[in-house]
Amino acid sequence: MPTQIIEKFEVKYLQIIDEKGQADQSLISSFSDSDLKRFFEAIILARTFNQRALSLQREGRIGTYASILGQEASQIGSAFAFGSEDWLFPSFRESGVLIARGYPMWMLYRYWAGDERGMKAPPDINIFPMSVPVGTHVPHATGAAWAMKLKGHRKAAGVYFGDGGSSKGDFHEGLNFAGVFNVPVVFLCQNNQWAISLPRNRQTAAKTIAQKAYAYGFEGIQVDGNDIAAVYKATRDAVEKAKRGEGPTLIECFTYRLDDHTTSDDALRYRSKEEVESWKAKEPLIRLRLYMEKEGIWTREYEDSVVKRAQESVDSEIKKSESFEAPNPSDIFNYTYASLTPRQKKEIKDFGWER
Amino acid sequence: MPTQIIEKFEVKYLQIIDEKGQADQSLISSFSDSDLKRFFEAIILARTFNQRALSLQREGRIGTYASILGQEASQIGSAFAFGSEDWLFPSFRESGVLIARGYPMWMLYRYWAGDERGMKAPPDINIFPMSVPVGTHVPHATGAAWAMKLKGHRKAAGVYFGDGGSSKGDFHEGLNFAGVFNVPVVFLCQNNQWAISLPRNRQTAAKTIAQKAYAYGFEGIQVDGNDIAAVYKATRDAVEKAKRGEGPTLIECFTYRLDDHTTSDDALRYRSKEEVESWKAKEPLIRLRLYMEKEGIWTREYEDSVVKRAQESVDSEIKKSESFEAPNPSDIFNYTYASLTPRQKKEIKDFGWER
Amino acid sequence: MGKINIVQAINQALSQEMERDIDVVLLGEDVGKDGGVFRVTEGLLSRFGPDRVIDTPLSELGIIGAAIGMAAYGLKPVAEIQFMGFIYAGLEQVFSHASRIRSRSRGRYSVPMVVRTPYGIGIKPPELHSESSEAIFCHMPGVKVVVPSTPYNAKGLLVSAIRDPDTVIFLEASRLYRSIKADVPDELYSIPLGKADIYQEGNDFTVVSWGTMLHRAAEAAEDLDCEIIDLLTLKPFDEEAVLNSVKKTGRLVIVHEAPRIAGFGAEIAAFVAEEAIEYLKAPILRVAGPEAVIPMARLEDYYIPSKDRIRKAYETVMKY
Amino acid sequence: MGKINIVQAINQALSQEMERDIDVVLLGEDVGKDGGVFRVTEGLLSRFGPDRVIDTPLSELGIIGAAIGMAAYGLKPVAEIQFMGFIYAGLEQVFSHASRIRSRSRGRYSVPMVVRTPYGIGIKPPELHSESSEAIFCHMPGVKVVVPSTPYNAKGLLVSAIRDPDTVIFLEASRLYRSIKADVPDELYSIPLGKADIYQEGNDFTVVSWGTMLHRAAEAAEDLDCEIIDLLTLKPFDEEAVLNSVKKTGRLVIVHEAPRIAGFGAEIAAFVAEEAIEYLKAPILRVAGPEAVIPMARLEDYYIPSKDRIRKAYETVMKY
Ligand SMILES: Cc1ncc(C[n+]2csc(CCOP(=O)(O)OP(=O)(O)O)c2C)c(N)n1
Ligand SMILES: Cc1ncc(C[n+]2csc(CCOP(=O)(O)OP(=O)(O)O)c2C)c(N)n1
Ligand SMILES: [Mg+2]
Ligand SMILES: [Mg+2]
Repeated sequence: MPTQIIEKFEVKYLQIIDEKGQADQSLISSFSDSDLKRFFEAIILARTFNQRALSLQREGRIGTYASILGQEASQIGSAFAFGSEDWLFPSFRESGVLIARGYPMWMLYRYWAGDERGMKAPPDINIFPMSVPVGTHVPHATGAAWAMKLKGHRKAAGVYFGDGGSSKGDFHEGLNFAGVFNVPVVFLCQNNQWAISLPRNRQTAAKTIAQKAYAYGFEGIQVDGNDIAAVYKATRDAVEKAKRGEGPTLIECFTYRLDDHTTSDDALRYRSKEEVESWKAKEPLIRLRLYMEKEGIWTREYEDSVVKRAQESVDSEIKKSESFEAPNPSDIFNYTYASLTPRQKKEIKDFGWER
Repeated sequence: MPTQIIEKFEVKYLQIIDEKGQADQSLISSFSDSDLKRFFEAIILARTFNQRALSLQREGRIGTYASILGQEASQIGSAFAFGSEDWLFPSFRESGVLIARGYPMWMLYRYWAGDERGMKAPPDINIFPMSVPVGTHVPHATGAAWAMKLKGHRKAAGVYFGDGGSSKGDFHEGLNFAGVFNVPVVFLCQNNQWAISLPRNRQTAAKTIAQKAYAYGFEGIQVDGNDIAAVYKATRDAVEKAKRGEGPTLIECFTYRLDDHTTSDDALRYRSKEEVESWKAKEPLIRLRLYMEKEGIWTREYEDSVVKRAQESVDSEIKKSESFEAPNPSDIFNYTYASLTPRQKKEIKDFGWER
Repeated sequence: MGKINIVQAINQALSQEMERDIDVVLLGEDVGKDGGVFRVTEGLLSRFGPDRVIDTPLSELGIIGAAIGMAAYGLKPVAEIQFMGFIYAGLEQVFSHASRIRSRSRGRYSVPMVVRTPYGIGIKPPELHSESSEAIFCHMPGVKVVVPSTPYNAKGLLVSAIRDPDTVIFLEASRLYRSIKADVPDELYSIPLGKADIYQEGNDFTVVSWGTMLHRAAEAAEDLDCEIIDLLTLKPFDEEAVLNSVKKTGRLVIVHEAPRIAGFGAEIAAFVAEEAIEYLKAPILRVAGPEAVIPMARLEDYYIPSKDRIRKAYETVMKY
Repeated sequence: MGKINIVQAINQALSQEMERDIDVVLLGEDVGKDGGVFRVTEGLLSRFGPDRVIDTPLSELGIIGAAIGMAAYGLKPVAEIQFMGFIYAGLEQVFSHASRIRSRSRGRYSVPMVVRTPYGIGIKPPELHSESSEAIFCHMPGVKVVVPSTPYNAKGLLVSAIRDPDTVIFLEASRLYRSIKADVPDELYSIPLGKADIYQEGNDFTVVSWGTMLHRAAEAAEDLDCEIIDLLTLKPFDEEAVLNSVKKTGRLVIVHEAPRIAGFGAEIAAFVAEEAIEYLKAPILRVAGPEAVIPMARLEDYYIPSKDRIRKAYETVMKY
């Protein structure tokens, strides 16, 4: 009697297509054949982009690069669930999100080659520059979503961060504000089980990342992050909820980073080949292919043509990227403030960079 | 089927003595008459200290002061539950905690008069200096508790912060580390319903502060913070659990700040008299007195003598505090580093403060 | 036109600019119902409503971080940090984001926000309510730093700060809030950032100061023929004004309350030692806080540069 | 004695000091199993076990904040922040706590901790991996700041930093980690904090620098008769060494890669302009980062002070 239960929570998990390609009929039925093809083709494209980025890095044609292999469903499924009016806030490992939103791949390659111009999103693409300091961009999404609400715009913001990012104070303060001010934002944790060498179970003692949402008074859900249909559906529901004014959602995409942390890392120092192999069987393309094949949507020829198109497209983007004029040294100054300060003008002159 | 429940939580609430002085028999039985008297006397002492601090401030004899009125049970009940070997990390509103642990009141008055020497805890009292920046001391308790564990000392740390403090990134990172490294620390949130003018329900959308513990993989509990027996029991259980190596606990003491935020504040600007009045009926002394009276432990004469002793003691502490020699200006330098730097020596000389 | 203090001047600037520009929103701890712990935002909640005057959780990182997102989206947030001593939690947001988002996105996004905060020593408050850390913001390319010293310039500079396309850290000397009253035009006006004010003309030596210390530096200069420069904007500071004056007087004293080592006074001195050394007749002196933790009330007066210490520096440079 | 690089020298210092003092513990992101992203802590986990070499969550505030508690309790934590660009989240812990707990408790508690972090430009990494923000730490009374430049001094200074009773920020130039090999004694030794090293003796002008830039400043000085001072400890810096040299040469050039405005070079210049102006024959020049956001790889070489820019400064002071 003196001890009462005053609050209860449950953490849900969503999967639509399992590793064997079996789908939940009631949920998969909302996806048309062309939806599934769009997913499939986007995964192939992102994967092609990614693989070429890794080669370019090895050849010294771009700098350190963070691979997305294995996380394509989490990135693309969620990115597709937003409208073009919505704003996305990616971390550095979100090439797949950007590609899914039509971000020019040649610009992405420029970025990874160490050229800031690659992060100047085209005017019709509402994607914030990738955040390198982990998790610190979470409050920006809350703020932008809050501004949408205050301005009466029917839009949402989405922000991507890793399991590691959930440990930062920025995550805490960003989610807490989102809860208090009930703003239209979707928090997308890409739980890929590792933060460089730290395994997920050492990142936090909580069993799920999703449950952290309850600390802020809104809902969290874990989805199979290698199931693009589940990721899409959970995100879509959250985006619609946000736009109805019903506040934020935290979605934990349970996935796996199949490659090294970045091209500067050697994951064999801290995790076993067996672990990686076991996750390879669960990666997003296999199950989608199996399901599509069963449904008669996938054929070998279809995939070949998709791959071919992706390769051609990536080839031409790389060419474009590499033929782009060199950056102007005075750009170092030109974007620090809206206009040059007297001191900067003097420095540009001292450097001999006047135009 | 595709949606599974993968985790469940419940938030518990503990009360032993209710506002009418009715007690849960099975739980109250662990408290002896002298335990209850000790509680009662400590509340009176802390309250006397507090009331005199408010007067001294009005008379300009000390500076801005943060009243503890209404929060004595939360502070004293919890402080009593730690052993003298344990380390406590108070915020600025924890005079009651310090007094309960035998911290010299004259030193506390010195501190509030703007003299750092008041925060030099005597060697046998393991209390960290009060933290003015809200919530930022939470990781220190985690770190100290971690050190206890690493050194194999059977001790615990306790850290006090307000409902406001729970919004800071420091809270998040401090609790997350405590969960991951399973350290012997007790987090004591003094939820007094207000952070200056911000009511608790605008501080976070979570229904309780207690539930935030589940974000870090350990247990949180809400207690009636005006019930000293409940606060003591919950804290004691948590301290013992910590010392058994079973990790941290978050305790939310649900209480109320009856006075203004500090002597610089005017709470009538933002909250109603009625609200304050309704909480006055629930304050910690009334119910304890009622219960003790019913049990034949309390009499008017008993209370009078306790009050008299408290007043005498506070009087003499104030006298001691005010007759304490003025601080030495060169103390400004003396404690910045372990020893003076050459620059500091030069500055002391320039200032003419050499000894 | 009426005699008002700095609290009122800032309140006017906020309220008139909010009237003019619907995108301006205020957020911070206790800025709404309570009107701010110094009452700077008093009356604004009832005038502009809770969508534009927002009481936030106790969360400095969150306030600045969310304001960055708001600004990037198109609002003009004016964030209040209750005391400068609590801004440190938001430094990563300022240093890694506010100051770099324009550059990072090559101009696609920007962060036109103001972070207002009371700073400085002199009101005998609890610990950490007396910080004066302007130098660390001045060091970071991409943010501007403004420190008004009078009701008149507080109003005009805040208006410019709000309209500025970049992030501006706006430091309000808590000691000056109510201690000076002066005539301030009722209507909205702005004072350009980056321009110093020649507070007093003179010939024998130059004094550079800002905020609270400006007034003390001026008091200490009584009956001396010196030129006193009120920097007003620290980043970017008015190099020309400093240089012209030093070239005229040949002597320089810098007065600030922040710790001397790597304080902003060092930049002024280094700048002059680079650009005008041949004009200097005397050492460049800095009168500043010592190498020590800022004390609480009892020792506060010993820490803050006193009129005597400042006067002594003036006399020293005049010996050359 | 053997030729080793700075990574190895630091690894030796850590490992030998951990051997000697059981209270020394390491914590940080990826310092354990991975041996640190620069492999500085390689092999220490297997040698000292997971209680003393601790992989933490991604949480810079938490790392520094918890280390403060550990240090106050009696351990000697050496915290690693993976890159200096990520230390900003921990600034409040450093500024409001590590640097003040001794003073706040009048000596009852103290924070003998080391925060190691790679700093500086020159390895063409992603954004925010090139910060050089030593000045902001130097401004805050209560913490010390050390920047080694060679394998020999890296080892000896780290040992002193660990033994120091105060908080030390220990900045390791990522560009130097593997680029210099030198003879380093196998045994444990220490180099006192607060003492500069006369890297090269000379007469015509003085160069003050630290970390990566020390080496570039020295290269640029080829065949010039200048005195090069390697500051090593920035806070508190060796005033005497700087002063003696400037009195001898009458000319001063300061070289650092951090942004010039309010950088630590300003302090050195201001100090000399106060204490030795009568010895100066030339302006004090600073060669430093410009007023701009540190660029990514493609423009990195344009930002960092080049040998040419440094040389030009030397030639300029020599014209006087
Ligand atoms: C604030 C911060 N600390 C450290 C780093 C260095 N770092 C880059 S990525 C990374 C791990 C990130 O883990 P997670 O958030 O899970 O994202 P993932 O790399 O798995 O996508 C670390 C430690 C950083 N970029 N930012
Ligand atoms: C980091 C920080 N921000 C702001 C303040 C100013 N301030 C002092 S107390 C307070 C409210 C604290 O609320 P809570 O944590 O609930 O503690 P309470 O005052 O109710 O005991 C504020 C905003 C501060 N001291 N520290
Ligand atoms: Mg991860
Ligand atoms: Mg409270």
